Amino acid sequence: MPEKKVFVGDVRFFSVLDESGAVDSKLEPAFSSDELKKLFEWMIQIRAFDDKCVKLQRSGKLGTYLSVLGQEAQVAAALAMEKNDWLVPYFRDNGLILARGAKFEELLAVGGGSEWGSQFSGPNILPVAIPVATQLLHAVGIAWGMKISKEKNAVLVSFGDGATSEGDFHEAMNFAGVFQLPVVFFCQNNQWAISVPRKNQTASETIAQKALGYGFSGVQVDGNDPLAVFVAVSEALKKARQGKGPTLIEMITYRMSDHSTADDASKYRSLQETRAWEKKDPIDRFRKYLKAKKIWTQAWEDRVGQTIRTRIEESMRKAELIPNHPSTDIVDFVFLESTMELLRQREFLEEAGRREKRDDAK
Amino acid sequence: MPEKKVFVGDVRFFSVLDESGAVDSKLEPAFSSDELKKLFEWMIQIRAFDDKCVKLQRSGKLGTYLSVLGQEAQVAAALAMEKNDWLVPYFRDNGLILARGAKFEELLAVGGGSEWGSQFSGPNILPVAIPVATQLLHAVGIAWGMKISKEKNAVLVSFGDGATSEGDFHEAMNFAGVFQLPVVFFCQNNQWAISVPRKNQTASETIAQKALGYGFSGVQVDGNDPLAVFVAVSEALKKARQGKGPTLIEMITYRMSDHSTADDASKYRSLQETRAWEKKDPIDRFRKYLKAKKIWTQAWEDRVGQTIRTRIEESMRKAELIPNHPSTDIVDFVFLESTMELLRQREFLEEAGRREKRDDAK
Amino acid sequence: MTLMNMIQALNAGLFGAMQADDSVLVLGEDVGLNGGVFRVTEGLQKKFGPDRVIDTPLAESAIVGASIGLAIKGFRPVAEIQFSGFAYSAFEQLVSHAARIRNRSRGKFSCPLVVRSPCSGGVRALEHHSESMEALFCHVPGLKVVMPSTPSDAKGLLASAIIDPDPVLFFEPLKLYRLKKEEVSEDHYEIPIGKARLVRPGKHVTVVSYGSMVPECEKAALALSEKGIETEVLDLRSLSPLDFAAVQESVKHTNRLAIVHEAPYSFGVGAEIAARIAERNVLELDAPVVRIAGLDAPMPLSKLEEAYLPNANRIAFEIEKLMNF
Amino acid sequence: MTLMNMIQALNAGLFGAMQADDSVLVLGEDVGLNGGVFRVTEGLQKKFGPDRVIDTPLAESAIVGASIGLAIKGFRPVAEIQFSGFAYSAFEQLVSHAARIRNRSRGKFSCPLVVRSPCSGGVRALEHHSESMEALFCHVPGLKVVMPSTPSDAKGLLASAIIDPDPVLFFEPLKLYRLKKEEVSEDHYEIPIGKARLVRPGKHVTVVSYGSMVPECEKAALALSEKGIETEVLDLRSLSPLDFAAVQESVKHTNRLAIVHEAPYSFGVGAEIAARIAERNVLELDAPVVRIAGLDAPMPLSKLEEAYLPNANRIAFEIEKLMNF
Ligand SMILES: Cc1ncc(C[n+]2csc(CCOP(=O)(O)OP(=O)(O)O)c2C)c(N)n1
Ligand SMILES: Cc1ncc(C[n+]2csc(CCOP(=O)(O)OP(=O)(O)O)c2C)c(N)n1
Ligand SMILES: [Mg+2]
Ligand SMILES: [Mg+2]
Repeated sequence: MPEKKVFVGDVRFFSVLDESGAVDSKLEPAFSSDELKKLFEWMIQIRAFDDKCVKLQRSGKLGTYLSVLGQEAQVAAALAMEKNDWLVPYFRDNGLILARGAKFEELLAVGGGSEWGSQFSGPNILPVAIPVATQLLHAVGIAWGMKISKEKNAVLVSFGDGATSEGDFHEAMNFAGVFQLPVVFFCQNNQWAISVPRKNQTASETIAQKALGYGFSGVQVDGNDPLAVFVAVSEALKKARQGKGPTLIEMITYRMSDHSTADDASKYRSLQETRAWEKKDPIDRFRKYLKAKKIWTQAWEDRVGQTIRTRIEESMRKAELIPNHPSTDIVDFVFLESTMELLRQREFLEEAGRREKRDDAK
Repeated sequence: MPEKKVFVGDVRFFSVLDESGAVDSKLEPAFSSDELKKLFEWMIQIRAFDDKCVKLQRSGKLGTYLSVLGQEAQVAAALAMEKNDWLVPYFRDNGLILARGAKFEELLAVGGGSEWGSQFSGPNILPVAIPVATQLLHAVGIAWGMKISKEKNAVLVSFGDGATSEGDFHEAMNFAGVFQLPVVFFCQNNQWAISVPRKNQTASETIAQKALGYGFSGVQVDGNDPLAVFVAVSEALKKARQGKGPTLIEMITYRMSDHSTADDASKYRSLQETRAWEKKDPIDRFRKYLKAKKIWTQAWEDRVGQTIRTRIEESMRKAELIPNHPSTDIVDFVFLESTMELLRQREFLEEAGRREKRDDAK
Repeated sequence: MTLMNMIQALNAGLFGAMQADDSVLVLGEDVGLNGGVFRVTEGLQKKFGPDRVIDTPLAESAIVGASIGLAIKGFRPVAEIQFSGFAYSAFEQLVSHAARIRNRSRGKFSCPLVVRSPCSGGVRALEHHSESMEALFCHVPGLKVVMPSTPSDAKGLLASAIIDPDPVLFFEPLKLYRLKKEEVSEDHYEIPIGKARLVRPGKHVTVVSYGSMVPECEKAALALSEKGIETEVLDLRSLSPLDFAAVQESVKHTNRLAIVHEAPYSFGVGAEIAARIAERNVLELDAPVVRIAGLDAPMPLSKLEEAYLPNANRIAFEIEKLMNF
Repeated sequence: MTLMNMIQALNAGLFGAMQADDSVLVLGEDVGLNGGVFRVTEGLQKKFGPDRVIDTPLAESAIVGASIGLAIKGFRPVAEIQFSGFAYSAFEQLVSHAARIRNRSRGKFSCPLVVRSPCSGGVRALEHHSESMEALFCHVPGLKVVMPSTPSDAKGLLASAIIDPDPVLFFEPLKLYRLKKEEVSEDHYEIPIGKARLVRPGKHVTVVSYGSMVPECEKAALALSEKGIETEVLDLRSLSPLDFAAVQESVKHTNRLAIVHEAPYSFGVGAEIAARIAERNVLELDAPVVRIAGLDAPMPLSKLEEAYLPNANRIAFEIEKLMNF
């Protein structure tokens, strides 16, 4: 037997709703109408919030903003999570973070330049990780902790297609496989990493198949279909909580917006491509489904939309009310107990503050 | 079509010689008897050199030494390489490095603590990389250079099973896939990374299958069979030179020695396991094959062995004759042109040297 | 001569270098079609093609590690790390390989590599986008570190970095990218690595700085001048190797030294300069050395960024104190 | 009290910490069954099981990154990096996350992590196995850095590092691992982080050192004493935070300062100490500060290692010169 196959692996793709909103009843999750409404609300909530934030950035009230536009089905992952699960988000997860219970004013505070905003309401949400793919290892560590203390929970860690090129992605996947950790790797493949298209990011046919190199399974879902996202995440989290190890989910979606408010996507991608994806809009599709189920009415959506916009406006006032924290905050959270040198620098900050006040008074 | 397979991949294993030395004639490479003899000589050469180096280390004449024992079939890769190909070795590649033309005294010089030894004779051999997996990226860069300048050559980069856990392995494989580079990833899976067994290094069933995540193929070969190693490397190099992209080769072998002269493997692995692998010894197996082919005689092996041992002894004398290079070598190769500060430090070294001589004279 | 900001000067420098030498390559995230997130590499791919101006996958260790291989193979890669706060995952490749290949092989192999990266703060950016960790690279034997503060220095230093036979970290203070324009020669010229620039002569006190803080030092010097304090301002331009001779010469006639950087105070570039003075010129001082620097804390998000960063006011205030010593 | 070398003291320290607190974990390459390549973790896995003493795959970024997650989740991981020359690929996790999680979340999350790693030279090891890059970590806000030079300090500092609510880099000079034995208490005790040790009192000159160079300084002091020069030797023990008060106090009465480390001369720990003296105590100096350090070159392989490293002879020579200033 000089030649033999020693490994065979595959990846499946699935969706629940097609682009017209028609449902595959075999895969349809058993949701109450309240749950379905909540999903829809979360999706229009992030779309409204994104819209507001992009405007606020333009008027100089927020720093660089990264919009979720097109990826709103990410919120379905929040519905699959339990309270004691952990969410380890990336920088394009505001929909998910809000759905898990964070407040608008918290995100506005971070965006406006205050570290205090990163204390998200909502259970077990880490601050957003900016260095691409680094957070995957934190998720692995948290999941490892759960396993060691025999908790029956799991971690969902979220990231983009570009993140899969980083060494930390690999090391995290490998540790998760070796230690059979309760972690779900939730890759939002939105086809672009700033200007680099998915096909130039990796020669792999799918991202999901990367799991095969770590001894666990990967699955691809239609990422503009919140039901498919829910089913995939919920199965994977269940598997994780049962001690059956990690899963890689590739959520096929599209970044409809520029990479950020500092980017101009027209420099590197065709309007044609974007247009084609417009037809797959996750909110439109889900609306059709809800309408067919007689859950959706225009009046209801208008009402919900109005409430959300009002809450966003209120949160802006709250965010504006957040005191300008004292400059000593800069040094006070470096360590639990400040060093002598930091205390010296703290005095310098206080003195500088006093000096400024004196100068202003003049 | 809500559910479909979007990827299927597999990995094959092959060998040419079985443990008794019997050959699969379909796969047998067409070697001249000179080539076969060369292969055998290279294998007993590294075994003799290893033996000597371990002894030299014990008597304090060499630093920590890493033996190739059990992995001698690595030398077959050298036979598959062309002159203009590049070899990017790891720290357990002395067999391969010697086969490609480096001299015993060069390896002895490095082992004895002189950077001058790393100027290996033999075409295009990089110095050994000590930080695990880092050299894979250098290989990718060299291969990239070949592609850009349209050279029809390839790079062979060598590493252990443990190296596959590092982020640099992943990033190198991914770049090689994306840019379709002429590089062969030659993984010597010797079942151990110091005390960590292969199964705890990754949950992946094979190492070869990791290639699937990068859009190219991986293959497993019996790594104690020099003909199988030759066939695999030679096919992969040919493919690379033809512009058809990278390959991952998993050479299944076994580290028969301690990890290094500083290690005691009996602390973490069973004698039973090692014994079982003794039966698969690559030299024994190849000897049987050569004997069946009427190429091998005991007298010939004795003669060749004697020559090698004599050459090793001679090289030791040469290595001892290598002048103790001046201490200014420390600063003279930091940059092509030394900085002011380095020139100041150079003077300090010269002065210190003079002072020492004066003190010795007293 | 053409009026250019620093981005335009760098872009012109890259154009020139690529035109002059086929072995010069540009690679990194978004440097090709997109022209770089700050437009420094704009138009290069169109001109020199995707084989020489390469959009890479998102992997910093690979960008640097593969560049090392390219350099060994005879190319002169100019790699971009999109922000210096993302250079850490390439640290091993820089420290353990780029910096050591020449030494390890006693000159048989070498690594003529440039790593460009925007650095420093002052533009209210996201976390990790405003880092000033240049001192880390300065401590590593085998690496050179430069940081221009004007468009024309940027172009001339980049030319030297690309021609340099050894690895050079090239930090670009992003606050200065578009801050001002000046006349820059279109021709090839080099500003030698390791030579400071006398920004402004003065006789009372020496201020040594680099990068984003140079304009602040100039402003402070102007203000102090009105009070009769003549500040000599030196822009180091190269951090490693340091032009310590220039610092010494200045201190010899001013007898007072302040060092300004926005990087954290402790263990920074300022420490090395102050230490050399303490070793070699301590008797020439009429007053203690003073370091005016960032704090020993992570760079804060935008609300507190101003409080963190030294500025002209603070520099002037500290120098007045120093003069009154 | 038991006679222990540094390895035994560290091992005892880990035993004690794991016994006292279930949340303490040990993880790294070969730390479990094999007991660590230097035997520091010997016997721990047998005692505490493979869930608390974990052999990891070969991946430094993951060892540190996963430890950060464990720390966030309430554990106290003690991660080992097999040699400090292999810590660079974990640099991003240390600098961008371990050091910043408390600050980023304004104290909601924290990272009580210890990273142990053998460092420094003197044992004729392979390339990358003798690095002294501690200064890199000192410059990073949010990290603490300690380095013991005796068995009892090792145990006491380790206890403090494990209890510390913030990340601590714990460097172990491998040359000292088995160099000498001393009486070490079996009981729990802590050596506070940030406090230097007076190794030897003296009135003529202060020598500040740490790690592998402390025994050399002691030898030099002994030799100098025979010549009538009484050297005060301080062992910093913590490099960040620095016990600068102790340095100041000593210099106040000796008025002369030498700093000794084997790390490269430029931009090292010595620079920070000399700089602070130049800023805060320059008038108390009777002579220039002197740094006795490694060279600005990669640590050479064994043949030239001795020429690279400072030693008692060189220290004594330089101090005599300093006394004759
Ligand atoms: C380590 C690192 N390198 C570079 C960047 C700059 N950067 C921010 S987002 C981004 C692209 C990310 O692409 P992807 O992972 O697909 O996420 P997406 O933005 O598409 O949601 C890059 C390069 C970064 N944040 N971190
Ligand atoms: C980055 C890095 N981490 C740790 C080490 C220490 N180390 C040297 S060899 C080795 C194991 C290597 O295992 P493998 O890759 O399987 O090669 P093998 O020794 O089995 O040939 C380790 C951990 C190293 N050299 N580099
Ligand atoms: Mg993306
Ligand atoms: Mg191995």
